[in-house]
Amino acid sequence: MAGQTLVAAVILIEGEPPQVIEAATLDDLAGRIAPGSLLAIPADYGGVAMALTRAIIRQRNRGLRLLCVPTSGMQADLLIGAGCVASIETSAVTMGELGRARCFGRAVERGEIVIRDTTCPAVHAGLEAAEKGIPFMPLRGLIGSDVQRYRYDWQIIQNPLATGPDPIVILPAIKPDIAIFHAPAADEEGNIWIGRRRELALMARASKRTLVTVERIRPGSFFEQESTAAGALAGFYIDAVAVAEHGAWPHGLSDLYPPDLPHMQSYVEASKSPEGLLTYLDRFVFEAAAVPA
Amino acid sequence: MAGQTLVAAVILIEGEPPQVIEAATLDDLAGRIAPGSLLAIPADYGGVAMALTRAIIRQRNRGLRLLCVPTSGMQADLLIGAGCVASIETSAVTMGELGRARCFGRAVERGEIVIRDTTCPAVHAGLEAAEKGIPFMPLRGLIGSDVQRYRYDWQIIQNPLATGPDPIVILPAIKPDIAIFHAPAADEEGNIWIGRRRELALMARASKRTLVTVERIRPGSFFEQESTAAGALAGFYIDAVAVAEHGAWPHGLSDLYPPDLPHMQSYVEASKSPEGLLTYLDRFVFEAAAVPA
Amino acid sequence: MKLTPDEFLICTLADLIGPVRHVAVGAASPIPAAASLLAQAEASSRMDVTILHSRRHNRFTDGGVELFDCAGEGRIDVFFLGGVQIDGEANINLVGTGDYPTVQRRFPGSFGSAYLYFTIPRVILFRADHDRRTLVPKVDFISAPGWSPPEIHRPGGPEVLVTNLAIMRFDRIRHRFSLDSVHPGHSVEEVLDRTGFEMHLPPQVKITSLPEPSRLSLLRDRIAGRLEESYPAFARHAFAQPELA
Amino acid sequence: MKLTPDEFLICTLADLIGPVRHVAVGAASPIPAAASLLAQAEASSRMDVTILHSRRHNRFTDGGVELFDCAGEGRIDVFFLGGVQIDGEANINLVGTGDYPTVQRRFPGSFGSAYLYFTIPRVILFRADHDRRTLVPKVDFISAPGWSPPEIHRPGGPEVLVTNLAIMRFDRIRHRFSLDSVHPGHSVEEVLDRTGFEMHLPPQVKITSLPEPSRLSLLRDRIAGRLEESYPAFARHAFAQPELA
Repeated sequence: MAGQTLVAAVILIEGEPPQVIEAATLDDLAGRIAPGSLLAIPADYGGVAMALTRAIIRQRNRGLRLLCVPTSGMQADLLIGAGCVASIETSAVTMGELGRARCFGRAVERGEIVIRDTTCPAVHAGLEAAEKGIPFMPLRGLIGSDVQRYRYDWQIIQNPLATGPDPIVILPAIKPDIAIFHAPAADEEGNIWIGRRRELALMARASKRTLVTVERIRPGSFFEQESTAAGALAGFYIDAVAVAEHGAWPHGLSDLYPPDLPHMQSYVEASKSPEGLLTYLDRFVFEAAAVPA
Repeated sequence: MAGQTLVAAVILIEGEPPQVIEAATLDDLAGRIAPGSLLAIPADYGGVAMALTRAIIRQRNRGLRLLCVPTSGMQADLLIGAGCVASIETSAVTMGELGRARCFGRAVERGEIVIRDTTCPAVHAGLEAAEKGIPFMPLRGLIGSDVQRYRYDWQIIQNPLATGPDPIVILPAIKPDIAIFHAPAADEEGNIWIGRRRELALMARASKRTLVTVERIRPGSFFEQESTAAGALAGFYIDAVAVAEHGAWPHGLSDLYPPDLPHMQSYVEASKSPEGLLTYLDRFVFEAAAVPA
Repeated sequence: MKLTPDEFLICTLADLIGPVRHVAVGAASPIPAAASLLAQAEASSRMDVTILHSRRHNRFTDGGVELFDCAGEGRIDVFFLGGVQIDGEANINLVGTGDYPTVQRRFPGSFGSAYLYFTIPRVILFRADHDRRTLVPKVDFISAPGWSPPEIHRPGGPEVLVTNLAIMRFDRIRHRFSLDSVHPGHSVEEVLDRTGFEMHLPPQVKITSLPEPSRLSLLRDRIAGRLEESYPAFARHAFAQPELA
Repeated sequence: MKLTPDEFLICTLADLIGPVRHVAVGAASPIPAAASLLAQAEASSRMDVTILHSRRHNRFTDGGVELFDCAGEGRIDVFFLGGVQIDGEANINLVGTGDYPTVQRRFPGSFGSAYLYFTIPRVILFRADHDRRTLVPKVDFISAPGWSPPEIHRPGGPEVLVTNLAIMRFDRIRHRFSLDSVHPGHSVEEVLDRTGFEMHLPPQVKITSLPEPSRLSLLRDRIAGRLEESYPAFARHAFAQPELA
């Protein structure tokens, strides 16, 4: 008891809550994602947890319902190509300058996955409603688009504060089961440095659980200085962290490394046929040596 | 024309838009606040533009409608004591550990100012609605409180997405005419470093105009590095910047300087009577030498 | 062993908080802040403490709204509220006495109470002055109601009321307080005499327990100093001098 | 002077943008991005350019939502949209051809168009391929409608459609395009022949002006390099070699 108190005292001298990070493995994290989960993934410019995505595919997860925040690229395409996905809610799936997302395109054209088309701010608004614990958020625009016409879960109401006719769409809260992303660093307390990629905070706060991969775990706390606190996300939103160096590869990460464009180009080529995709999966996902050159 | 192009080219080499900061004076800033404006001010823990507040009082502004985001202390109390305020919307006005805000208390008790009591998240929600360009935001709680009962601009609606009875309050957007705050630094582009005081961003984005005082203007751009970008607020939300060293005094500012508690204590004593307040105003506001010891 | 009244209340509140995921403390609440840090120091597993208006004990990075968002989502387990007046149905008044809006005596305002009282599962009401001026039959202004009709979405509400005399538990079914324990040196009669509202009196009323010496050492040696940033005046006067080793 | 088709379109779009407070450019839009940076370089007063998915030309710090918040508040003056299909009422389709949802050919998706088309005052439609497959009588899927009934809150909408052949202005009263100018080397007949929808033909159709050599130098010397971060492939092939000084 005295010893226990002493431990607490030592921690308190540092002004820190108990250290909580246990560096989990990628497989630990992937194993926490139940088949059929509503899984939130960030856009390519965020922090795409590609190493974790490969672990998910290796575990042959099935029936995932993807929520792209608000778009996706290779991550969604690869998960779809590997057969892990039952449905996708997204504003777009694209390989950007490199071309169309072929696995996504094939799966939608053949009706192999359920597509819920949305528009970027509607994804944000739904997550913000969840983050705030409110049942819905209003959003301008949308009315008269086929995006809105096919979304039976959206509702058009009369703006209760308007005196004249003023229809407006209200969007239900979107509460993902799990959010996954990759970030430059965690600290020893489990806080994550996300910089200005605040949509990662939105994803974490709106979701029931959040699993994060990071390039490294650094000592101390981002909250020791205001300069680093500004780009941090508090550890109490995070359920598990794993270190994955180059964990966004072949995507880039912040100012740390650029995308591996030759590799992504080769992926686009491979994904043009189901057979090519299988070869890609064998080589870069199922074989252990799937690391950047 | 060639010369003009050359200037642009020089700037473009740096990858920067044209430099826009002109260091205005405190009096310039105060002069931009029309009497009767709906004026948003931050809580004591934010960045309180006290030097600018004294300039506003010196210009004998009248009829201001204060919006406290979501509370205030000495700033609101001083403006009220100096006769600049017609109404106040706030969750609280308090001198914290030092006691009650006496000018605020007297003015409310005597009916000299209009009080619109609110609650912290309702202020945030109203500003968020303005920031997003939506007419209202829903918020849980509130129902059955006298805060809600006296707010005729709030409305209780049935949650349109619920199957059973589910009343919820919707709050109209709050769009201040002007927001004022004090921050550690601006950069040459006019971006402001606010760190994790994101409610300052909310105020700026929701308001029609934003006037900022800073400790200093530093060269370059916060956006040159991801580490400083994370705590920045883009200059396109800011209408004018003035340098005011120790501009939050007697409040503290971030990790730069602590509050001047002896001075604030002397203010609380002085403000206990209208006469004492006038003496304080003469000495610390109207006389030029109103600087921290 | 010397024990200040503030120290006793801090330990009492720490017991009531218990080990939770996340306790938050609002403005002007030095005793709840100290109690939360003490409960954290004594917790065997991860426990987050957020002290608003503190830089050191606050890991929110989305500005003032984040506490309320967290509460709305059920991420805050325990919070503290007080009141210029508190009545027997646990309605609280933080605004003023007399007729609104030109009240007789104006207090700061409702802060976040009209929202947090609804959203945080376990709200601990804390008011050091147990007297009939504070604990009234009916508050003059309802900053936040103690209970709501069943159609109102309300996962949160009052759990307990702690004063300088006693601990009273709130019965959310019957909408009334029940006397749980009386602090050492005080009696049930004194409590009832100084309470302006009716409350339930169970057959057995406990005596609130006193803290162990080791706990007081922890409080004085490790917690007191951490309050200075947010509550400098309180940190100076609230604690007895630490015992010399 | 050698002039690539991309350079011509960049200069044409820069003229249409003009000097504004804030122009934003979305995903997969290298020509609009270059045009915006060019317009900024030529502006005499402050002009902000936001290129989404760029770190350097993006000063949003509140995540992906900030563009949409800004647009909702009227803080973005000009934006660009395209379309797999665009029809004569300026409806745009970014989703696919054929019957939804199992379309014949699936394209990326609507991105932010279903919102930004309503909220940004001046939307410039840009689609390099002027043909009857793209400019259709009626789009198969409305990602965003070209106009809305009067009761719909809609401060924004299409201003102009730019292709590799012509500039067509959208008439928001009549809900139709009007041929404004034809690019050098093309004719009115060719434009009409390759357009799948009806449009208004005014008595006078201008010829789109060619850029000055000094402007091309500015573009090649100062703008091209700044696109590499977001559009490396485009930056490599779109520009003619800068003239040697």
